[in-house]
Amino acid sequence: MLVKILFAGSGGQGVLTMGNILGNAAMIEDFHTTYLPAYGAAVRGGTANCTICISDEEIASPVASVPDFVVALNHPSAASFSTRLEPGGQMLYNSDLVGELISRGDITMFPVPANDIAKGIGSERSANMVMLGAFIKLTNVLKVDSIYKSVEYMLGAKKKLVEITNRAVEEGYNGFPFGNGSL
Amino acid sequence: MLVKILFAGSGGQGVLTMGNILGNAAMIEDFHTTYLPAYGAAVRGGTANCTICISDEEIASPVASVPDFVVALNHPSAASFSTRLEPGGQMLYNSDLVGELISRGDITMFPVPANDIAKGIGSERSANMVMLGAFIKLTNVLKVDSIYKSVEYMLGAKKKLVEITNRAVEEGYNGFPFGNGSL
Amino acid sequence: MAKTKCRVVVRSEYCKGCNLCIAYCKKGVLAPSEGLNKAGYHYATPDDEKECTGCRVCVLVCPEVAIEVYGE
Amino acid sequence: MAKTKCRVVVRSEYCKGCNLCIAYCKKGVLAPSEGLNKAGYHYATPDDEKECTGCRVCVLVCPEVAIEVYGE
Amino acid sequence: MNKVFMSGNHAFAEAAIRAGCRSYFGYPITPQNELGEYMAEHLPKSGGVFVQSESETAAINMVIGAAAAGARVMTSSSSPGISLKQEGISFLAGFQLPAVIVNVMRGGPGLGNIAPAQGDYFQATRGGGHGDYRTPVFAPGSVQEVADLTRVAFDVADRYRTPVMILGDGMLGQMKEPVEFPDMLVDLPEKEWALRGRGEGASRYMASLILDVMEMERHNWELVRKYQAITKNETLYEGYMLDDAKIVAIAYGTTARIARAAIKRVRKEGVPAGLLRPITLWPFPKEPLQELARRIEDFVVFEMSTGQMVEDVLLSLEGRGRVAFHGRPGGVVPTPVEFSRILYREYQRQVKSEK
Amino acid sequence: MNKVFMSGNHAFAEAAIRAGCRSYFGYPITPQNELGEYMAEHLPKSGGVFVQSESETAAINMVIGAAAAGARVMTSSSSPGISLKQEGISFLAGFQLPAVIVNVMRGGPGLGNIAPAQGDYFQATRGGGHGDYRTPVFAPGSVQEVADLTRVAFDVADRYRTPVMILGDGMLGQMKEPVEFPDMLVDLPEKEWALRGRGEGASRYMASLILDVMEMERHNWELVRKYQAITKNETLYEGYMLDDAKIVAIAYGTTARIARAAIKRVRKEGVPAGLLRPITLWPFPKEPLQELARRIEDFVVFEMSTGQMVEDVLLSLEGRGRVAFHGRPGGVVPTPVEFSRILYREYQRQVKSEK
Amino acid sequence: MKLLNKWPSYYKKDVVTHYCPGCGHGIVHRIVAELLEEMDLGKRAVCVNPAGCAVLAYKYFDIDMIESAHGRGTAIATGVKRVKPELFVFTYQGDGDLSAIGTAETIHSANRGEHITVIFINNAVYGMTGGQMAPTTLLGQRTTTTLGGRNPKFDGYPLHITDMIAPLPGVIYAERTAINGPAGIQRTKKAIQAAFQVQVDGLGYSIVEVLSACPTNWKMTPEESFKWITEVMAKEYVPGVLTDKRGGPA
Amino acid sequence: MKLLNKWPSYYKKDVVTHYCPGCGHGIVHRIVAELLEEMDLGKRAVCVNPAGCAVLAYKYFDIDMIESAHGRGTAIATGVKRVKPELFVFTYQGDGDLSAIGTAETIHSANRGEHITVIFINNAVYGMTGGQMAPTTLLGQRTTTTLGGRNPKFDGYPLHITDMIAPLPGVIYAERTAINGPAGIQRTKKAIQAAFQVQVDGLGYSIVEVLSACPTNWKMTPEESFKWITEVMAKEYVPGVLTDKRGGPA
Ligand SMILES: Cc1ncc(C[n+]2csc(CCOP(=O)(O)OP(=O)(O)O)c2C)c(N)n1
Ligand SMILES: Cc1ncc(C[n+]2csc(CCOP(=O)(O)OP(=O)(O)O)c2C)c(N)n1
Ligand code: SF4
Ligand code: SF4
Ligand code: SF4
Ligand code: SF4
Ligand code: SF4
Ligand code: SF4
Ligand SMILES: [Mg+2]
Ligand SMILES: [Mg+2]
Repeated sequence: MLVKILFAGSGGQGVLTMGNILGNAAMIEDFHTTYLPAYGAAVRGGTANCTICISDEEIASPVASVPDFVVALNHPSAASFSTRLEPGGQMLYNSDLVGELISRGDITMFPVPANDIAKGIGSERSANMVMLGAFIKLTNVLKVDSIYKSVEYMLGAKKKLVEITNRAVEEGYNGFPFGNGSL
Repeated sequence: MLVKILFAGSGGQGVLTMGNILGNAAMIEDFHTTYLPAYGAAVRGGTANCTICISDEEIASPVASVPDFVVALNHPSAASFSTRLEPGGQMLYNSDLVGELISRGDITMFPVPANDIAKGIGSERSANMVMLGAFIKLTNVLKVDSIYKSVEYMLGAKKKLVEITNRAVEEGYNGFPFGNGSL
Repeated sequence: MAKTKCRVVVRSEYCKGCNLCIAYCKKGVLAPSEGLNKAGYHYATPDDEKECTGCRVCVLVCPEVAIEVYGE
Repeated sequence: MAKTKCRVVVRSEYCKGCNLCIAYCKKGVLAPSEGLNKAGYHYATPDDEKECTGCRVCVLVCPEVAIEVYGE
Repeated sequence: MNKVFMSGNHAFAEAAIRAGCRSYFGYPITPQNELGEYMAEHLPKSGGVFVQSESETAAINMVIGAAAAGARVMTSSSSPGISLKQEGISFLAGFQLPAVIVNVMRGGPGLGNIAPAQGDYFQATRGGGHGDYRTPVFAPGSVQEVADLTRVAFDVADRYRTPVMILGDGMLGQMKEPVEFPDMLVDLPEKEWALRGRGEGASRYMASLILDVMEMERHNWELVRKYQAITKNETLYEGYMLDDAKIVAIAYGTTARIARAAIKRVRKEGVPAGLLRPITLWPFPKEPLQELARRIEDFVVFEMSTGQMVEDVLLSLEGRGRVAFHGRPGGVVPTPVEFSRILYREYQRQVKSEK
Repeated sequence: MNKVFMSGNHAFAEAAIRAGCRSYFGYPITPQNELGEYMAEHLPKSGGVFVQSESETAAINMVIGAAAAGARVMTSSSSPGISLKQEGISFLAGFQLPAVIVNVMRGGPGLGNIAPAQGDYFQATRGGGHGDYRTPVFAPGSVQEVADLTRVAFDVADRYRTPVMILGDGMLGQMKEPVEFPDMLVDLPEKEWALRGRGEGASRYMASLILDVMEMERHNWELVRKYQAITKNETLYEGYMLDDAKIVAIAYGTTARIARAAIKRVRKEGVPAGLLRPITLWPFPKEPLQELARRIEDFVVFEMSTGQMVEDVLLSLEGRGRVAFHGRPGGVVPTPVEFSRILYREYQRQVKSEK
Repeated sequence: MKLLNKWPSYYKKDVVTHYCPGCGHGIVHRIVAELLEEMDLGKRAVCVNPAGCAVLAYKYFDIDMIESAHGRGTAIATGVKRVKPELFVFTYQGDGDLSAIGTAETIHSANRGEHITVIFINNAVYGMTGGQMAPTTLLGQRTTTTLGGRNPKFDGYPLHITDMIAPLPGVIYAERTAINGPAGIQRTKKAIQAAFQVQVDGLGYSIVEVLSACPTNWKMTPEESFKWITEVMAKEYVPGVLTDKRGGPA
Repeated sequence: MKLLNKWPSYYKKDVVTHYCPGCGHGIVHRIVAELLEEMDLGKRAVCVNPAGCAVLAYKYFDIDMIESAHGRGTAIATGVKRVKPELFVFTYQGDGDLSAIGTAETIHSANRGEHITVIFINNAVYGMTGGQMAPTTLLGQRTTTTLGGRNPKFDGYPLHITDMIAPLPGVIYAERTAINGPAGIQRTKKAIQAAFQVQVDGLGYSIVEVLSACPTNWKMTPEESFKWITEVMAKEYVPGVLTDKRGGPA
């Protein structure tokens, strides 16, 4: 088993945090895992993305020219990375920030109203974690419990933050799917 | 034929000039020739020396760890370089500036009262050229005429200087030997 | 004063939504867009109802050469 | 003044004949040697007839630490 | 669980600290900025020294000072910055001072780009600086190995009093993997030779200037003997699926990971491929390669460059075997599929020629 | 008679001026100070530019500027100073700019000494800078050849738009020999690609930064193709007494002179020795050497180093022949007698083993 | 109605810069492009761009350009100008480039009085590499290598390199300005114009230091950045003419 | 009678220096050796010697020493002092070393206020390499690379680097003195003593620039050299205390 996931969004949306939490969770489950932030752009700001590989064997390359899954947090990344998916691949996108997309027949796209849901639990900044929860439910690549543990480990002392973050994961996980996935 | 000559003296005595004039003269006679100044000492002042090789074939190395001739213009160089001569080698030394030397049985040493002679023609600074003249007479390695030409070529426009310089060469050449050579 | 009314145009795809023009326009002509441009920014949009004096302060502060001001 | 007569010694093999001590000794105690030392320099030599005051100016200016001044 | 999920750049830094390194001097450059930043955060806490120098040149000279004073010391940079350190590295070699220099390579020449590449192999293994010297070069292939080899690098540096280079690339520096660190080293032995003020003893000096040529020659041959000892004792490599291999890939660092995956792939298609992975690039694992050449005919060298290590492979094989080269310079990261195709092709050639 | 009696350092400078070089940027360092001093004296007279830069690093970057503006330009230094130029040389290669860099080598590593040595061979031929690039390297063996090869170096630099290195040593720089110079080149063609202000045309830029990895890779392979063309067209070497040779010495520059004398000597004693002298060190005369290896078994490499070119010999021979190495690093100038002994010994070995 | 703000003809149109929103580089670029046109210099101009966020400036300026190794801009400019004095040569450099790794080149090109113009973008941080301390970073300023704020005990003091070189006889004109609002932008343009004119008139070296926002690494909005320049940065680096020897030695 | 001038115990005896007759290096060496003894610093001292005529200083000083690559003395000193703050660390550098190739290291070590002391021998020429122009060479001065005399149009101006760094907050003490006679020598010793004390007291960076004779490359006798220092060199580089922040910021 080798799964390659690409998280993409704009600079402040916590894309790298999502990736880190997922990779860390994979480590907790004793998978081989790699995390690679995109650092192609010389200057910060604009978009951010990272690739996570999870496997039960050694991972050759942490690069995913053709990922299995894309999780897009905003419109530009949804638009650009949907084209990179494997045929048969799946994309989750933040339907609150993503407008109309040109459809590709050979992939499945799942909308997640992540901002709305995050707002619902009083923390719009946790939209990324809603997406992560939904992603786990969709793919079953890891146990959701491992995500919780990972969040705890990574945010550590900040109890409040851990709580709200995991709450967001849970909302994403339990609520998925949120709508019609085919585009 | 390959002849290696070492000229040595103190910084201001014109040791390098002698070497240059000799090398240039060898070139005029279409010999192969090399000139190598000693630049081992990091700081100027003190002593100076150079090695000239003259040959009718290509010259391998311009270095003379064991020269055939030494021409010493002052005491320290006479003392130190006499030890480097080939057995059977010959040394000319400026007897006006060289004191008593420890003798080596296997070389011949020729005193040249170069300062005196140079003073005699009104140019004590030309003592080096007196030595060069004497050297040519001793060794016959080149024609004395080539030395004159070389001086002319190298000092060029400065007519007066050419004249006095060649005069010094002549005095050295014609007067040699000046005394008892065996030590 | 405002005899000639001027008009400001934002080349929206070049705008990065830095809001500097908005901050420095004394007449409040410019405001962030509701939607996003292709690069994902809320670009500046002129409110043509507001009185643009053609002073070009917005042009002066814009790091992206994204603003055009038209007048007589 | 010059109650105690002092004596200056030049470590001649270390002297490079720069003549600075000679130039700066107010009492003219030092002069260049006739002969040369091993390195080929006219080293400074004291004239013990001259009055050395032990002022050590010669020591101060000597770049070679070649001078020793003796006194009470 | 002692594992942490960490980037290569951070792992270099953390491993250095655990190896007793308490001084770091460096200048920012992508893709290794996080290394210095980690040092800036963690060293002062543990009583260590972090200095962001005015340039790479200054950094390597600060390293010289710290090393001369007996400290375990590290600097890091990426390709252009490493070029600026070459004079200093030559001095470290001349002084016989231990230090660890990390190069997280990027595309070149010139400013190039900030993508992973392996174009500084020659510079690292042949001494980009002047004069007769060599630097041991370690080439980790995973974040775990970053942690492990950094420790080894400090030990080798101290044991032989030599600058040591660790050669990574932008991928290794940026990516995170689970990693387990060795324990913190404590109570490193004093270095007898280090400058610490003469105290009541004799004064010491460190000089690379040796004006006397005979003495300089002795010094040069002394260095050679040291390099021979390092070659004998410190050469590291790893074999993978070599036992029944009929075609052997040779690759290091990032390309070795990819080659390993390619081998797994082609094995499924019946290609008996194996991998020899040099872990030290200098000294190069020449003997293991010669050993393989006794029974194996075909070798494929993979590099993210236009072909540099391939020379060491050729030197090792001394005319034996057939060596193919496949390189992707400029920051392109090749894929396992790509390498598989090469291995497959070369193996087919072999099979055909055997018929 | 057009000959003059001149030092290698002056000959480098004079030959550069006659090759149309009107700009020199450099920093003093022994044993090549006279090169810059000659330029300081003669360039301004001929309307040229001499700048004594604040450092070697600055000098090589001034060279970049002058080359970009289309000038024939030279810099020179000796070993430590050449290390400081490595980043700049890599940039020249990346920019594809022509320039001539003279290295009058001295003993190393570190400050070393100021005696002649050949310890910078690796640095020169493998690119001491970062990234995938090569520089043509010329190795003159006499002052006459300094004059001749300097001209060639400028031509090759311009023809291929590449930095070119001339590798001499302290002996070659300091010694005088009779030398005849080629005529002054006049009316060099304009360089179309040079920066001169866009005027009415399109603007140009020179950049070594290529962020797109695919484009960078293309650039890297483009450089490789250029290096292949240079290898094909510009490789230079000289054979001496090879026709009937049974043992061949391989040496360049100063050591080649000494080897030649040694060969004359041993020939008198019946040893059929010959010499292959690489004149370009990169590209290395691989084919001539392979050619020789068809009929000759024994090779002896002489270097004033602990052994660097010997790797290129081994690479060229691909396992054929027996290669002995004799090196004198650190500034020691070997003698013809010394080399003779080695040739004699190696030949005896051959004779014995044939029995 | 006609367009009142003419597009600067030496600035490439229809190119989106890679700069972050509100970055000062974009503003200075436009000013420079305008001046190249207004002073009719574009045709004979050569700009040396730095390693720094402005490394891609050649994608924006429509004049002859050459990239430099980090810090070596003025050495390259020296090479160009010395062999082609008829060209108009200027460098565009960041504070890391010019006042850290390029210190020697900066000082000696100024001391030689090279006939070049230097545009020095001081944003008190290494922008391109992600916000490390620069020599110009303020005391107490947080960067990725001064997490607790720049501490003079370990990290040294804000370096006023333009002030250091201003007294040099070869430096004919030096001014510091701030991109902190319309007036500062206009002043900056005037300063660069004066500096350019020094070279046009064959007088010697000129430099303009521009205090410029790096909202990304300062972690501020562009507006806050302008304010910070005015209220904090310009207190340490006071704008003004630092030397003016156009009339002869100061 | 007893010996009135004690041999400085941190100076090796019975060693003939390689310096030319009348060279200022020898005089400064002796002063430094005396101070190391008088201030009881020799046992914990580490001196960084330069590439320059003083490259062999380790043959003369009887303390721990390390050679530096040309110009990098203060970087090496920084490395030593940072990891062993208990040591007394000073560099000894020439004008080429410190103010040409080492410019960046000089300025930034000063700006960081490293706790080191710099002894800067300004002899207006590159001594060791045979008399080329240095940044400190005077206008009109003939050297082997300025045969017609230094010409500011091509060669730049005499660089006053000590004056440039004196205002930096980390530079606690900077003085310029001249080895041009007994008084100058005594003043130099006092200056170096003050500079050393700054480091002993943990205050920061200190530097003494010493105008020093190079009779060989100046082509003068030692006496003429002293006179030239007084009459020419000291007019350009005026001796005096350039900064003194021992009592707190200037
Ligand atoms: C030799 C070298 N060292 C380091 C770097 C990495 N580098 C590129 S730009 C830069 C600093 C950028 O800061 P600054 O000059 O202030 O420009 P800014 O991005 O802030 O405009 C650094 C360290 C490099 N490219 N080359
Ligand atoms: C990198 C490098 N460049 C150049 C040199 C050659 N070099 C040695 S000392 C020196 C200059 C000496 O001048 P200065 O620093 O003024 O000292 P001085 O000899 O006058 O005391 C130079 C250029 C070197 N050793 N290393
Ligand atoms: S031109 Fe002036 S008034 Fe009009 S939008 Fe721009 S700033 Fe506002
Ligand atoms: S100033 Fe320019 S980039 Fe910024 S918001 Fe206005 S139009 Fe957009
Ligand atoms: S101690 Fe004084 S008086 Fe005596 S020799 Fe020396 S300088 Fe002259
Ligand atoms: S000062 Fe010293 S070196 Fe000079 S002459 Fe006097 S004793 Fe000799
Ligand atoms: S990082 Fe800073 S300087 Fe660089 S583009 Fe972004 S805002 Fe501008
Ligand atoms: S060259 Fe000058 S500085 Fe060097 S030792 Fe001689 S006099 Fe002193
Ligand atoms: Mg900056
Ligand atoms: Mg000097």
